[in-house]
Amino acid sequence: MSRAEIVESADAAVAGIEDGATVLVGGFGLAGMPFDLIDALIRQGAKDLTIVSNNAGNGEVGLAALLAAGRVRKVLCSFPRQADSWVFDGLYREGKIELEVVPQGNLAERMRAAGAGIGAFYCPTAVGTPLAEGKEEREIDGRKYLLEYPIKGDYALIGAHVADALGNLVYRKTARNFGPVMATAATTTIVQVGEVVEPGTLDPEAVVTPSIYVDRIVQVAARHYTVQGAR
Amino acid sequence: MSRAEIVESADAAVAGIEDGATVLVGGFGLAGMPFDLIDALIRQGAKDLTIVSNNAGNGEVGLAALLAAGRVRKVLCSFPRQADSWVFDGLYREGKIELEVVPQGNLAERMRAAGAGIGAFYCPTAVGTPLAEGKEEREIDGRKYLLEYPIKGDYALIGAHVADALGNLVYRKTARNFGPVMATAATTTIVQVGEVVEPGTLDPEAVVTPSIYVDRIVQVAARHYTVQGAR
Amino acid sequence: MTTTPTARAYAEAPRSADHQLSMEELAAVIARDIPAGAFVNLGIGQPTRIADHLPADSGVVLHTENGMLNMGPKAEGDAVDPDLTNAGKVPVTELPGTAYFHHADSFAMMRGGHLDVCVLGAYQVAFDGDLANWTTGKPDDIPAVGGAMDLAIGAKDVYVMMTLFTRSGEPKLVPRCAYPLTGIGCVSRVYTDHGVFDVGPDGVRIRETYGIGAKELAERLGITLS
Amino acid sequence: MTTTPTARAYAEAPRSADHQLSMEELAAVIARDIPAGAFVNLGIGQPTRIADHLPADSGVVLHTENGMLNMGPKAEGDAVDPDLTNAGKVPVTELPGTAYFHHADSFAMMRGGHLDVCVLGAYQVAFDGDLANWTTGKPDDIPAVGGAMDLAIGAKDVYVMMTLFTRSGEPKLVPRCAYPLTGIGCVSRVYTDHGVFDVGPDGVRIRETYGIGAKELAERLGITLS
Repeated sequence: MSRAEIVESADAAVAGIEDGATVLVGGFGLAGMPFDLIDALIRQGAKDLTIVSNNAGNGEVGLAALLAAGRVRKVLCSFPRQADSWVFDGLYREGKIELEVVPQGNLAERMRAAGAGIGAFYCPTAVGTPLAEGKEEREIDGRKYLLEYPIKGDYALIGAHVADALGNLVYRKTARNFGPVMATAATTTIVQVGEVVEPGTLDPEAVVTPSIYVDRIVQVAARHYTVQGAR
Repeated sequence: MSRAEIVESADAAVAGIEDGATVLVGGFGLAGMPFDLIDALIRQGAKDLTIVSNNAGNGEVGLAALLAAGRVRKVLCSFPRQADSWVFDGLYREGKIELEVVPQGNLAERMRAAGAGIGAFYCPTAVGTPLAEGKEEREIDGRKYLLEYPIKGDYALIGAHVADALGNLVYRKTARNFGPVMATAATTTIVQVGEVVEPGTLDPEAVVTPSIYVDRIVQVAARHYTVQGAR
Repeated sequence: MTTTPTARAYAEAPRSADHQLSMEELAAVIARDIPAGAFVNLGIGQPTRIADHLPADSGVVLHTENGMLNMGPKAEGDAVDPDLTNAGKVPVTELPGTAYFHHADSFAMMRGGHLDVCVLGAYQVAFDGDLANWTTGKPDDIPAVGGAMDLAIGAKDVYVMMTLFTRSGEPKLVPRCAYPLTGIGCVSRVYTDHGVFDVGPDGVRIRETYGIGAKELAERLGITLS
Repeated sequence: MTTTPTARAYAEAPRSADHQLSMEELAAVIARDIPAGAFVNLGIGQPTRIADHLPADSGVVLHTENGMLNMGPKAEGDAVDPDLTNAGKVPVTELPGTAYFHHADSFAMMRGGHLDVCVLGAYQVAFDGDLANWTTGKPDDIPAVGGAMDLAIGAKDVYVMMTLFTRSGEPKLVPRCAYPLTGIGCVSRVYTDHGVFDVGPDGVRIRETYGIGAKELAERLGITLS
């Protein structure tokens, strides 16, 4: 990936996302959710998408709006069911969307593996449970593990706090969540930030996502959604 | 691991390290090398040690001094041979020390796996080379990988820049190197730092090693060794 | 996959209270049993209450799997920050010495066995420590696992906090779980309104009882006292 | 394990210079071929020189595997900091926009295929891209691999910079490596004092020649021109 490009609008940032693409979408509930990029993706029109995200949308905004627009073929997530996930719930019950449930830690580690060039890894989570079905099991040093494969994205849409003009990113509090991992796991990583600063402004010791992982950056206005209490 | 303990001296920090222990030693060349802890370990007297570190000592100080004192049975490292690694070279040629050469990235990733509860992982490094001997090979999605197992330490000795009193650590520039990974991979992690500050002093966004990984901390005086040009 | 639950089970002079505990009282009991200075993850729902009962000087450090160590109490009023929530997505605060990290690092911390204690809710726990807490397995249920399976295998000690009986009076501490499993043999202790139990490869053992005798409790659960 | 090196090899109207290149001139040639804005790792030894030939406005970002992106030039005098070195342990500087990370993150960056170009030295390169650069395999040699094997498989393009012949005149670009391998089929281009070559599954192809004709060069290397 060569140097990150700073683009003028969220629409420019999501240009070119193809029908059928796998899109990693950051955020844990609303914290870190890249709302502007998702709204732009809805306008852009790509359909038949596979979405990888921790949840499957809240209320009528963000991912939920993308789902409601009928653009998503499949969701790969850890926790679709929430107090306000009625859009997903409806589509799922009508058989209009595929769901693959992945334990939250596996979701993160499988994306890390994709970003780190790991072919597969043996993981202790889910051994002996229904989610172990179809997975290779191996005993290592007296403990049982399941073989887990990388999850790679064609695109990642993530929300960060501040970028420098090279593409280095810092996040804010628990809004960091999946962003740094998804940035490594996608062919093209698209980031919305509250502010873009000159190189040299961010503390080199505190950069969380180095510029090599970032392809497009758009600065957006701050926007706060109500925090809900559902997982 | 419960809360980190701040101890008064490097000698107190290394108390209890048993003969035959596996000790992960941080540093890349001299940067990040925990000299005071190694000197204390020499005074402490534990022998028959297995040392995991990137190199096998420089000149007559640090790891080289530990080797010269005859305390090390085996070294697991990526690059023993350096312009000033005469202590190791001599012991090796005399058959007085075992050597296991591990590619640098595997050394890091295998320790990460130990810290992260990963049972083993498929890695593309060293396929088709002499270092692949005896390792399981598997083709995944058209690429060949070798199965690599975790490297776990009984102890880690690492050098960091600043700790807070809870045990959170920050590092300085490329002296960070193996420290954060080793801290996760050892049963007992022992850290020397230049300064201990009150909790709340370090930026929570910039903490590199969270306190959960740290068991003992000792504050030491700054000490600078000549930087050599060998790998 | 799961081992046959052992029939061996015993109780020895348990401590007791003269009444069933409320969930609030139970939270206080669990808080009492968490060692000073421990690193602890409190699951969503009832276990969250335990935080309120930890002594201020306990030095217990709370982990939340969405990426934070040294989490403080629930945020109120102006302290609410949409970028700072716990795993239940409830706004929380930070304490001096907080550290933030991303999801892969957070779950590596759990799965690598670095947490001392994790307290979870449950539908059922088996005498041998099997845990069922993620889905009822009903056909119309939308499956959702979150971090449950990672938490179940991730701490040195996994405690469960639950009522001992369902509303219809069925025990939730059982010889073998009927619900889909979250993890096998992972629970070491079960805290309930009627008593506290050790579970695991050696079977179930009554540690404390609340408002019921050990003998009667054992009978209701089908535990053979040794 | 290694595939048989293909006998197919070709050259088409290569660019050329009228003299063999010095290592300094060769570094300039490589610098010219590195795309603007690329993320690049320059191996220890000769490849380090390439940095001096990158145009100031190239936007090339240098990675050093000991944990840094956007590394600056070698440190001199007071700028020397024992905590800031490159992979060869030579003191270096940082540029605005530097980021530091630990070794596992640094090698994840390489092995995940995120670097555009890596330039390495070599003992031998095979026509099919096999690389030998970590040990001569002599019995009295102390084996030491460092990051060589990770670098070999870690970049989108792996270039080799070396003299084309040993001091005794033996070619180092060969049908099959005699030295122990660092990686298989990993090199895509070989820059030498006598010329530049593409290597890989389709065999070897002469791109440029320096102070020697393509025909004569092909003969010396045992390459069949197609």
